[in-house]
Amino acid sequence: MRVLRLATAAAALLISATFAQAQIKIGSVLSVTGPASFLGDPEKKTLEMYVADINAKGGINGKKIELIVYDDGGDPNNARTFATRLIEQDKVDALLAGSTTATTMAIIPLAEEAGVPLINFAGAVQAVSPVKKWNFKTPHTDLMACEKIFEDMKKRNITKIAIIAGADAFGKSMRDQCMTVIGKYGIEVLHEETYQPRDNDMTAQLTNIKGKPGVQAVLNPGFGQGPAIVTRNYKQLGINVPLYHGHGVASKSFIELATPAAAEGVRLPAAALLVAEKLPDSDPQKKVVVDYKKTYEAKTGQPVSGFGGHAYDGLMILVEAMKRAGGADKAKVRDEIEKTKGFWGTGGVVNMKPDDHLGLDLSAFKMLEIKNGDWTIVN
Amino acid sequence: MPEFLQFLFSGLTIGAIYALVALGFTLIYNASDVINFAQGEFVMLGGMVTFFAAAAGVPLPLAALLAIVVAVAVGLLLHRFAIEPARGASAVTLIIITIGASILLRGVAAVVFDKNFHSFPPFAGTTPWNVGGATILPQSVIVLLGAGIIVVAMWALMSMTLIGKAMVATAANKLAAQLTGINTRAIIGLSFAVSAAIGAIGGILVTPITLTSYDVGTLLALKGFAAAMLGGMGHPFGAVVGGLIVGLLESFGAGYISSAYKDAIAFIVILAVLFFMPNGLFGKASAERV
Amino acid sequence: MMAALLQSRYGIVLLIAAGIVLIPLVTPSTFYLRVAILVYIFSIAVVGLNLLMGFAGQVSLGHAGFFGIGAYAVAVGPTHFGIPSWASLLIGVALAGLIAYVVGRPILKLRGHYLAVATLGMGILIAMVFTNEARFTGGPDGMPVPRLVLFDWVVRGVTTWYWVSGVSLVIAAAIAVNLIASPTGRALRAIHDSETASHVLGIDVARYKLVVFVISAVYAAVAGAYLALFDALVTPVTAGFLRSIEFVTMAVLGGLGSILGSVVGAAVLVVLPQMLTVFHDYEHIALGAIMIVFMIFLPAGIVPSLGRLFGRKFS
Amino acid sequence: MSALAVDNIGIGFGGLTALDGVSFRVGNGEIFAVIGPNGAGKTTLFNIVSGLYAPSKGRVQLGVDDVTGLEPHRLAQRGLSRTFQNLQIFFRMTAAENVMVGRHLHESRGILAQLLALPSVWRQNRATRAKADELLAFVGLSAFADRPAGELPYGALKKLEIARALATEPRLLLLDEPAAGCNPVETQEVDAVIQKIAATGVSVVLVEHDMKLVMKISNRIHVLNQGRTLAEGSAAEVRSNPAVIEAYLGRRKGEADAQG
Repeated sequence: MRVLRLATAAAALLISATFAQAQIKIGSVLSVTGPASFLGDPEKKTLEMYVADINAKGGINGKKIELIVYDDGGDPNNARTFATRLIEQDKVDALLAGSTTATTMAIIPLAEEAGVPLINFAGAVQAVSPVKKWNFKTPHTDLMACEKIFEDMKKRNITKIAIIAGADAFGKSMRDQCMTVIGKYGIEVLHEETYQPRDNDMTAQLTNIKGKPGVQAVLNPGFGQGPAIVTRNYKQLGINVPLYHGHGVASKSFIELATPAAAEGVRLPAAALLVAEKLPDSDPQKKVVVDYKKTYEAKTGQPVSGFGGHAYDGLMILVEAMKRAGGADKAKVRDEIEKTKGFWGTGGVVNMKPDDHLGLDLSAFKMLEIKNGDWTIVN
Repeated sequence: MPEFLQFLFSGLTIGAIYALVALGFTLIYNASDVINFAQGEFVMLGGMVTFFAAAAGVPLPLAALLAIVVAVAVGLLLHRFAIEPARGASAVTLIIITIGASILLRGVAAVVFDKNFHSFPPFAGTTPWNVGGATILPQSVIVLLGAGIIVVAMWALMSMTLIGKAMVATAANKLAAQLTGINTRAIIGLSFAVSAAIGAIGGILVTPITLTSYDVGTLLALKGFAAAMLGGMGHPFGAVVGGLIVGLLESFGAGYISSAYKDAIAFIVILAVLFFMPNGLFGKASAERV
Repeated sequence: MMAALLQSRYGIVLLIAAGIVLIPLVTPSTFYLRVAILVYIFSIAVVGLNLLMGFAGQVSLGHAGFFGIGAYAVAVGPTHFGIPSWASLLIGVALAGLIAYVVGRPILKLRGHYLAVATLGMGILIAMVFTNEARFTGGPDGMPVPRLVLFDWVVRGVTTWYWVSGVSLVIAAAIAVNLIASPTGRALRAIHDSETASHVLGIDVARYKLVVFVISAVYAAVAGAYLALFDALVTPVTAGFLRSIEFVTMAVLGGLGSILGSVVGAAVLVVLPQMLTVFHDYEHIALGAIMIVFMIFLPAGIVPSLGRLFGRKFS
Repeated sequence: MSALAVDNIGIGFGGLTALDGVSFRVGNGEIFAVIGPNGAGKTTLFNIVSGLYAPSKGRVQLGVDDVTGLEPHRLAQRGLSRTFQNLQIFFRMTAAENVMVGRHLHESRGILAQLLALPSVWRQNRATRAKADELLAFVGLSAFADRPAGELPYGALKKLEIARALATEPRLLLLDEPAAGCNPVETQEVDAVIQKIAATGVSVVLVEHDMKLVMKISNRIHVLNQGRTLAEGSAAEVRSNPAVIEAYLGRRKGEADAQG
């Protein structure tokens, strides 16, 4: 009898505790496993880390956040199912969801239909354009990465290039976006190759590029281990024109995987996060990126990547908006997100507008070069 | 000509990995009629355990040894707790069990290790050698040599030792082997252990070239399975040849035809071969007794 | 009564139909309906695959290819060629059947694991076309799928799709049951046990293997088209190798040679990941372990093994 | 016109000659036995006649038609059926269903009608089942009709194969060791069934090791040894043929020498 009473008391305590704490529910669907786990994994870790941190500091206006994260494994069908579950079952107040473009495109219509604010972490431009009422996005688009690269090429008088792209969503999307603006910079593509997402040898493709006369630089849109192997094979074959990667490899581990010797001189556009300590103290972004980098690396023991940063930015924009809205009212929060101005995140300064739910400009990107096994900023 | 050589080197290196996976498939299949779709996970364990042990301060050779021991232990556990209890179940039931094991092992690796890519330094320097205008990495030569040594060692084991002969006998006819006093259960367990060791060694050798992560196993299992079937299931020599052919097809396909469809080229050739040789290149037609 | 129901020819179909009617009465939110719809859609594909694997004894590791053809048909047809969705669906299903017919002839000569690797190759080739022909398919990111419109009726919304997929599953199961109890069904089961004896008794073994391969491809294509229309988008993951493995796992887990098993297998593999989310990072470990345990203790699949267990108990 | 004419048949496997220059004719309604020591090529002969193997030389004729190299299901259409030495039972089906499969050629096989289970299909299923029951009664297996074939005793399976083969309504029936493994009672039952079949005008070709059975029921006997014809004739003729005696006894002597 006593046991029963104790149990009831404990249960009651538990229930009241959950009620007291979970006053704001944030739902997240990320590709924590599967081919895009390099995106979803750091995103999940970042969200969990900072939600705990915010709750420890008293939450949002005194209300604690309950974070629910589901893993879609990179399958858009799963993403849709879990997003439905978050909206209808868990009744979340806002969504921070979608690691890849494909999964994000599966989630957006649900958020629109249910009227739930959504901040996504997809790369491609279609994840934010055309503008949808409830949908926002934090990562730079791949189009911006392309423009940054082509600007740099133009400065170095490079006009004829070859492309080797990953045949995955990330590589393919960036390659396509690059082709839409390449004409503006007067650059011509002499040769194109692709590799499959899990390929572990690209010498065949690179041999063909090497054999193409007139190529002044090679561009490799891709993510994961692919670009690291491209870089190694590039060095092995002794190709000596500049090599550019996309922003998909922007993490310290890339240099290790590619080996510092092979990565020497490789350039890529990336957010300031990678070079946090190297930013001048006057840079208004320095504090946020240094803090995030330190926190992430201390908590996870793994090198920071830009992708976790997107999740950080999304969470902070949402939290700020909720603070301003004085609660989790969906419509009010949505309006406040849209009013985000001068927010310094890991991706740069965010200035949202009703017709721009991304709010980043090209200045958010830095052109980096790898020298002596470390990132340096190209001026 | 330099292109041709380059494609050849690249194809042989990749092919050697497929060959080792295919060899692992073949060993287990011969002993137990099980197609072990967790074979790729042994390769993953080889690379991942070595990396994390080395990162924890264990000297690389010792780390590699540890990785082999871990893989062999996992192979034995797999046999003891997943295959052995399902004795007598149909072939597809056993396949689903190995698929389950593969999901489980990947899950464990993601939790115990992490989900990032890893690599460790090659064993013999990073400066590529120039051969006829093409380049080859010392590590590629090590991979090929290693694969060759494993194949020869397997051959010696099978034909010269008593245990090897017991394995061959078990493969040929389990019942007859039992009747001659061979402990077929132990032999099947042994085949899992040897398979796991081969996979792990493969993983250790190739990781400096191909990198590794918790989920490299799936695709390797897929390609290794295709290679084993191309060679003729149950035929160790066929498995090795099948692996090398798949690797060469991919690299020549990517080099001369289309990098977007290089996997397709490999599979089209496999389909064509099976069309004319329904038991693979070296497999024997099994006549049904009626 | 339950036993009698399960033994009669259409008992299983009635049981499935009853389940479909009852589930909406007890579900608290449309999320559960969405999960149920996915179960029904995958069940259609798995029932078809079970006709091939469970009854005729021919393995296929490439059925996601046919699933993908159905899915991409309802995406590409309306978007690029202005063909109405319902017509695109029919074209996609016909195309899957045609490809199965053409490809099936040579590859069904192969046996066992060789057939497995050949169908695997076929599936991968199909998926590769979806990934690489980005002009039509949107490449790795996939493409949106317009809503299905039937005589001015826009098929949308979870409730609508619940009934569309549910009724379709009942029809698919009934057709499968019809087939099994027909001369063709007997021929297929005979081929499973002894090709030689079937052949000698006058059964054109090659033709019947082809027939069931085409039928199972049609089932997969219908299911694929439904999933694409319901999700309103399609990506190469839909047609990927892992999906083929998933189908086979569903069929084996539920029980080869059991129509009810196909539905149970699909239900387990759709619902289980939803339940396992409580394990967070240990989700996949749990999934793998559960698969192993199921197969060890119910080696013939959930439905046949449990059936045998209870059959022994009662008799 | 004979029911079956085999003309100068030959086949080899990997350089090993299994059959060479075998010829014989089987008349309508005749019981014709093929005997010979193990490895003489009897089952290979059956496999050629029933279309499972294509001969490398020679000709097989059913009635007036040359059927050499036709696929088994085509031969079945022309009235040939057989049983197997190593049982080829459909173990996952019931005994009645096994026999129903044998009715395949006599059923209409429109796939659409079957998918929709039109009334015609139901009617046909009932007719097929009735015929199967009739055949099971003929071989004495009525009691097993709805039992899974896997649960039947060995002797019953032998008879089930005969009933299944009869379901195709053959004009020529090949029986490969129908009494092998049967006890004396079962052998007698098989004996009776074969005679009943022959009485209906079906020609029976029989491979059998039970010499008592063979000598008793066969009209003519064809003796094979190491792939070649040794003798042919009535039971009495064969029994007294010195070559046959030599083959059976001499072979044993040879084996004994090899072992010694």
